[in-house]
Amino acid sequence: MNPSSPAWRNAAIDWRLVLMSLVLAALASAFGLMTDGLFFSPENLYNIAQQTAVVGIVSTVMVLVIVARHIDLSVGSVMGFVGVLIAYLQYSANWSWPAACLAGLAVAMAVSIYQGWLTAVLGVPSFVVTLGGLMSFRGAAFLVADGKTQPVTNDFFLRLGGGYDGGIGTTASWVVVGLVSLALLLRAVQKRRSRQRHGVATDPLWMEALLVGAPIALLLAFAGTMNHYQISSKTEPQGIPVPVLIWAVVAGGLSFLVHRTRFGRYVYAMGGNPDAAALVGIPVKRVTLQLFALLGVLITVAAIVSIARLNAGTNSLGTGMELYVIAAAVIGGTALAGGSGSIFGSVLGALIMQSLDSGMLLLDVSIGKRMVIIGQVLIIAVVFDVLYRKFTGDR
Amino acid sequence: MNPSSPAWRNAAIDWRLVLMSLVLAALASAFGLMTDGLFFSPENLYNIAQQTAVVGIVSTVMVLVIVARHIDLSVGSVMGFVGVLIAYLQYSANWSWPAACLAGLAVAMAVSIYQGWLTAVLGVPSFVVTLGGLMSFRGAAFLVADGKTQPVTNDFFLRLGGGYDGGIGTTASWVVVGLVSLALLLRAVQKRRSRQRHGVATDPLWMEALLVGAPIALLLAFAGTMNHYQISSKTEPQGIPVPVLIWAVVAGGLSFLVHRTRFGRYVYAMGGNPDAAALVGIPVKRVTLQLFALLGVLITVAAIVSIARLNAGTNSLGTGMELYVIAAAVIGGTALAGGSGSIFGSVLGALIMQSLDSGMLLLDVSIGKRMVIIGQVLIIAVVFDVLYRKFTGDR
Amino acid sequence: MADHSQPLAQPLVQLRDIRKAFGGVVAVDGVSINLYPGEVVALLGHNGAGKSTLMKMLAGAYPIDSGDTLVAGEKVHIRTPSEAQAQGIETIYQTLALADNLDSVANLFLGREKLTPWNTLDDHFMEVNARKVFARLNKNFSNIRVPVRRLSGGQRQVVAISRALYFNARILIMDEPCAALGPEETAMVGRLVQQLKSEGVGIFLITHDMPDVFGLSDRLAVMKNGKLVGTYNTADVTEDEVLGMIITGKRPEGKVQAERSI
Amino acid sequence: MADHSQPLAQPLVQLRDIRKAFGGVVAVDGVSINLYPGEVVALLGHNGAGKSTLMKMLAGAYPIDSGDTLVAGEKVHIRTPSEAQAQGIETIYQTLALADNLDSVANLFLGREKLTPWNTLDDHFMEVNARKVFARLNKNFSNIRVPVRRLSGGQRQVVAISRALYFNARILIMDEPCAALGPEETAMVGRLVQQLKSEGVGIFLITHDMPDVFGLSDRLAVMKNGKLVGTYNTADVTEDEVLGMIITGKRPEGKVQAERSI
Amino acid sequence: QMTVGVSWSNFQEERWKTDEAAIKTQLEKLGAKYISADAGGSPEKQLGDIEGLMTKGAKVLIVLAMDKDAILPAVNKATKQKVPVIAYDRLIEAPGVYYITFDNKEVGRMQARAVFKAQPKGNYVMIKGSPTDPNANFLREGQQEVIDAAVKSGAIKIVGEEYTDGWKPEVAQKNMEQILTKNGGKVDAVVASNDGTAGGVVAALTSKGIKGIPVSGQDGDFAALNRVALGSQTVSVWKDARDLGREAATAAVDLAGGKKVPGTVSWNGGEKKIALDSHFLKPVAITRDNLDVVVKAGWIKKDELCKGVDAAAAPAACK
Ligand SMILES: Nc1ncnc2c1ncn2[C@@H]1O[C@H](COP(=O)(O)OP(=O)(O)OP(=O)(O)O)[C@@H](O)[C@H]1O
Ligand SMILES: Nc1ncnc2c1ncn2[C@@H]1O[C@H](COP(=O)(O)OP(=O)(O)OP(=O)(O)O)[C@@H](O)[C@H]1O
Ligand SMILES: O[C@@H]1[C@@H](O)[C@H](O)OC[C@H]1O
Ligand SMILES: [Mg+2]
Ligand SMILES: [Mg+2]
Repeated sequence: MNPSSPAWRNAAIDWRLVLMSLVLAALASAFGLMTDGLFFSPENLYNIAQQTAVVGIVSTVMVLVIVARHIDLSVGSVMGFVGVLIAYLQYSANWSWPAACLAGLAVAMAVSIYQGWLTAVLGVPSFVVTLGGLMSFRGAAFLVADGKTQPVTNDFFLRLGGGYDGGIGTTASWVVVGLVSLALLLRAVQKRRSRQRHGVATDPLWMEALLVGAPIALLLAFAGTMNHYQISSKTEPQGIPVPVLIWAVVAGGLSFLVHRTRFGRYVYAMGGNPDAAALVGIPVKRVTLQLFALLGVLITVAAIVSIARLNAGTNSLGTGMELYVIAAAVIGGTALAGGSGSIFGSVLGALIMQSLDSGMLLLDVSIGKRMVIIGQVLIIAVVFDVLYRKFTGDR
Repeated sequence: MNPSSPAWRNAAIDWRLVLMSLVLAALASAFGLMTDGLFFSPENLYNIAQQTAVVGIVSTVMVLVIVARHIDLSVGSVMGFVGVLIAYLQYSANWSWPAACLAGLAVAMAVSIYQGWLTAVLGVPSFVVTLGGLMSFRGAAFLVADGKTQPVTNDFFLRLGGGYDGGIGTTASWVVVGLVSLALLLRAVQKRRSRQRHGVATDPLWMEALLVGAPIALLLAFAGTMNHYQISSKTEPQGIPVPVLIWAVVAGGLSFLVHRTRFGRYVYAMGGNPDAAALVGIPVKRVTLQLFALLGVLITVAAIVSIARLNAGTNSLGTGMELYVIAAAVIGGTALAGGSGSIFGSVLGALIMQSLDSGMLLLDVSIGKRMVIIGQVLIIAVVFDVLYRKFTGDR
Repeated sequence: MADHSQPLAQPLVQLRDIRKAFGGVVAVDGVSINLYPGEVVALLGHNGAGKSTLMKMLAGAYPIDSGDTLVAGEKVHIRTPSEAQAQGIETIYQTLALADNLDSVANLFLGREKLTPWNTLDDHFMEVNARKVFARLNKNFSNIRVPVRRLSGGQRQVVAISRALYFNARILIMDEPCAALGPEETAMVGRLVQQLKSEGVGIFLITHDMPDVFGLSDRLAVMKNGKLVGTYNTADVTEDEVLGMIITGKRPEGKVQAERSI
Repeated sequence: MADHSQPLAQPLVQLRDIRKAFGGVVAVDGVSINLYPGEVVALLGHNGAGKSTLMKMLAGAYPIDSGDTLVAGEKVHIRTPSEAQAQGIETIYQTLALADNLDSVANLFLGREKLTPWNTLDDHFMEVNARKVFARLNKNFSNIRVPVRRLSGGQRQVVAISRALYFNARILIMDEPCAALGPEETAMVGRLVQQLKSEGVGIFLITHDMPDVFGLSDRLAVMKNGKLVGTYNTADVTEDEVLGMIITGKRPEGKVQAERSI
Repeated sequence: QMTVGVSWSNFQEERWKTDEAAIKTQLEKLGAKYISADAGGSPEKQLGDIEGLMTKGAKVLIVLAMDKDAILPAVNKATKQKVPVIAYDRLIEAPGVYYITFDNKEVGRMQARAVFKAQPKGNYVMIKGSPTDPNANFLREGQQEVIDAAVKSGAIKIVGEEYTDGWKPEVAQKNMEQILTKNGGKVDAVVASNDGTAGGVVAALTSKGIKGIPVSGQDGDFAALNRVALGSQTVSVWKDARDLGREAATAAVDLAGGKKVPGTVSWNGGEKKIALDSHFLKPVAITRDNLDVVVKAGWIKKDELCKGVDAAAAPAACK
């Protein structure tokens, strides 16, 4: 045993995430080169950020579902169902959008808790439950409006999907990013103090500075880029798109749950050893139900964003999305055997996939070849992770 | 401890399979009642048997893949790819059908072994590898013939898909079923003798008689039914459809592998405890590769049957099939956590799903409602299994 | 051996005619046994005798098929581990019950995390206190922040034992706690048992180690094939008599069973 | 104690300067140790000392970072468990290494199934022979056809030990084989060790149990924090000296280390 | 009572609901029984469906084929059992099949014509249908016929062309966004292959602040007609599904009764040049100028069509 390993190994850094970030950076650079920089244009980056948000939102919570040794194959269908419902209530039933959204939320929660109950209480494997759900709720999505597309038109609502007026503007962007940066900084300082007070070992100062500095730099760069994208017919640049903001809030919130609350810890414990979790007195059933309820909330959020983005609820909404959502989680390092995974990883995973797709569209690769390439690059992204873990002897 | 539990508990019967058979029987009876017996008409049963074959064939081996703690999401895409390829080689490249099939087999094996290698040797989770494959090979299926449907016309080849001339006729049907029954009987007798010779306890005679008699009765009933279905423009009844015969051979062969060979035992051991399997010296990598190779063979078989059945290879062939294949395995009692599952269970699982679908069609339920119902009935089918296991304290 | 100064209290635990079957196998068959405050009762028996199963029912891990459980004289229905914990019952499972992916600190507090006033996890508090309790059992144990799956067999056991110690049990179930421990750690566990006894904790100790039985327990109960063979004061029987009970299931002649020590 | 009648053969196993690190943790740090035919070497050390890791390298379960392995004087590269088996090395792992979903018979023969002339599994042969070997260790063990996950802790261990016995090892590694065993079973294992010794098998025995060490081993090797403290003839040292080595890592004064027993 | 079996390919596009209603109503009128199945987009499943319909006693089949080749075994089986087959909307080229349709190539031509009329030159984007739907290519061929000359002359430049996986609007939206980015927003017209994809395209254009460039579609989806009224879509080629449904139902009953279908012509314009009894209906290109057609036909109500239309800039039909 060697307790004095170098500082960079001790620090609370998830090296696998750093690796994934490098994969993403490499991919982006390759596209940047091949498209003469077009890939890095504010417009394209704005597109990608937007296009990823829906899958990204659902992926964050899918990470937790998988960590807890479950899976949800029905997310795409449920999102379609709830999306059409919200659009239908607004368009055909003339509800106000907040009322429609609340109704959608209620239905999504009911669906999720029903599926969670089958899984947690009755003990039917979640794979089976949600496979059934994948079929059932796609059918339900069709039944809501008899298959008819339901346009959404409320201007405020449409902003939630990004779109023409869907950026928060330059000032707001700087303010948001500034506040978050400040919060990161304060938390680091407070944590260091508290560790010192309790006599727990601290990392060297330069290490901590780097750990806080890097994300802050990234945030500032992101806001800067978004503040450079201006639609020609508008007077002000877009700033951060609303869906991305929502995604960020969701990811931040879930990270908080994971690291700072009992709920998060229980989810990981249940995934690590379900028997042990039950034996030490974790209310496994309740936590599972809560997890599914959370999923219901976030599916509603995703449904709202996606119908707002498309300006309509269609019965095909979300078809096949489950695969992308799960892929994002898995590429981001979530182990399907349960017990390990990170929210931020899913963000990277979603971005890797969407960058690939959008990048190849810019390169005008035909659909057949595009599919072939995306599939293989997905695998390669994970190969890096696998090799890293082999190298470090980690599992 | 109570070593003298009743005979019916000791006998080598898988009660979960009996339960699943009952579920299937109940389902069928319900449909029989609701359709005034139409569900039980030879024609309908012939159809169901036929329609299930392709999914059934792939399910048998999917059971083993899942037992070994892997999964293959790419089966539908690979089948589509190989199917279009075989059709293309016959139609557009004018190859003979055996040559085309061999080429298809070679490609399928290459694909499977590539994916198996990534999984077994490199250690990339099979979920990721085959999720990539799901996308890549769907793209490849498109690229083979630029998305164009490739008709297949060779009469002999078309028989492999069932269809008009695709039954083996009455005499052959009786012969086949007779031979299989005889084999079952002989094996039972031989087994009993051998147990007695080795001084291992045997079940009571009536028990064994039942265990052999029931399947034989079922087989005879099946052949009888198939021999009662006559297409009005033909002079002789159809008999057992070729795809069903292929499926039966595949299921029988795989059952043999599972119960009587090292390969089968190793697959289960790897699923039960991968670490232990490696520690006792099982060549885990080699077995995994063999398993994927086997998958490749059966995907080719399925591809051949399905293009023969369709009289064409389309680039959409097999889209979404992975879910049905996995569902059939899971409904048939295969645990996604690995280590347990039965080939015959997958046969029942596939039949349950197809019966549901066909029965609902006969009942004229509209698409939306049908999807809702099918999804939920799938769940219910598994609920029985879950409750049974709770009841017996088994896991 | 039970030289505690407490009044002769009522039993902490009374198990009455407990039965449990798995499918066809009757694992525990009509077992009755008491445990008094400050008393160590050793539970002995061959492999598969039903010891772990009996204790798991008391710990809320398995439901009881039939029979009654009384804690401090009151009839209780313990259906889950947390209901057992609420009764002051702590358990060190034979399988350790660790979440392999979490670190030792998280495992120590699992299910009973210390929260800050804002209802968030109080990591520093937990780390500091975990270090203290681990150090009591094993000075060499420094890598407490790696997932426990990377620890050695004995380090893992230290974590499991610490969990039962930290949360001030009234009733402690120890299912072969020293099986994987080194001599130093084993000695430490022995000292801990003595200390807990003196604090009035009642302890069920499952072990196969005769020196432990005679060194630590006040009474001993032997099981065979799911049934209770007999319960004796440890001081009243010899090692050979105990081994005889375990192996043949026969009670030693002329010895009186003991429903409580002293 | 080694009273075998064989000539003073060359070592069965020579481990030379073996090293292994996991990420930053050096689990085994330059350990050299020999094992002779018919000799039992006890491997001792605190929890996490590196005993299991050292043995796992010999068993082919972990690759060696650096150092040499010689079997019967020949340098060998053991990269997988089956290569170890091919060298006649059998291992009883601390974690038992059982496939929980298979029954005891299948586990006994796992990886080395008996086949019929048609290359199919010879189930009857395996069942009959499994019954025999299990019965040697535990008469009460009848449910050999249920998945081992349903067995008690000790029953599982019986299966693991039987595996090493059945396949006539030349070199046997036993990692705490008696940790979960009852007294009868433990005694049986002791007798088996004696018998195997007399057949010329070399045995590495990891244990924390001092009576076992002094009752069974010819030599003992103590590890601390991945390093070898020393190797002694068991007859030359006292229990206190051994405990001292384990706990403090200091060699007893005036005692000579022994590269082989006798 | 005679039973008519209808096999649908999938219900994802909203128009098929209308087709179904029309068929049902007409059959009711004629005293026949309607039974149906939906293949959910899978040619394999559609085979099973048709077998099931025949088991259920269908004496005549109306088939909306998912794949024109892969459907042949089922069609052959039916013909051999003397069950007449009507190829509905999409061609099935087999002897004895009765073909009733709006010509898909013609639909493509009409889409391109309307766009071309509004924007005869400049940067064109072609949003194609699902790569797994053979119709996608027929439509594309029809579109090309119209603009081919202009493409060759260089007046029109195709700056983006993408299939739309599963005809999904959100996919069309993403593809369009990337095409816009690639061309720096310099796009002058979009030929989208149906109304669903047009919806995605319009959403992408709107979010980039691009207004007023021509966009095509087909099916007369309500949302699309509304867009035509609003001015964000140029054309929706309207195949009055009610006519098609009614005609098909009538033809089915006639064929089953061994009668001749009025209005039948012989046609052999397919790939294999097989002569088929056919019946063609005329699709109508619905633009801002003739929106009243859909209202008068009772296809859509005026307030649905004109939802959110600014009275000042309203088309005639909304005044
Ligand atoms: N979950 C279970 N399912 C089925 N049978 C079980 C289960 N748990 C235990 N058993 C059976 O119950 C009996 C008693 O097992 P138990 O674990 O209580 O024994 P034990 O006395 O603790 O033995 P050991 O000393 O080996 O740990 C054994 O025959 C075992 O096979
Ligand atoms: N797979 C692994 N990954 C990382 N670290 C490991 C791994 N296996 C063991 N270690 C570490 O190596 C050291 C030695 O462990 P080992 O299991 O060899 O100890 P041991 O001497 O067998 O202890 P015990 O008596 O408790 O079984 C420990 O610090 C342990 O945490
Ligand atoms: O009407 C269109 C149909 O022809 C095509 O096949 O599928 C999409 C529909 O919009
Ligand atoms: Mg036990
Ligand atoms: Mg160890």
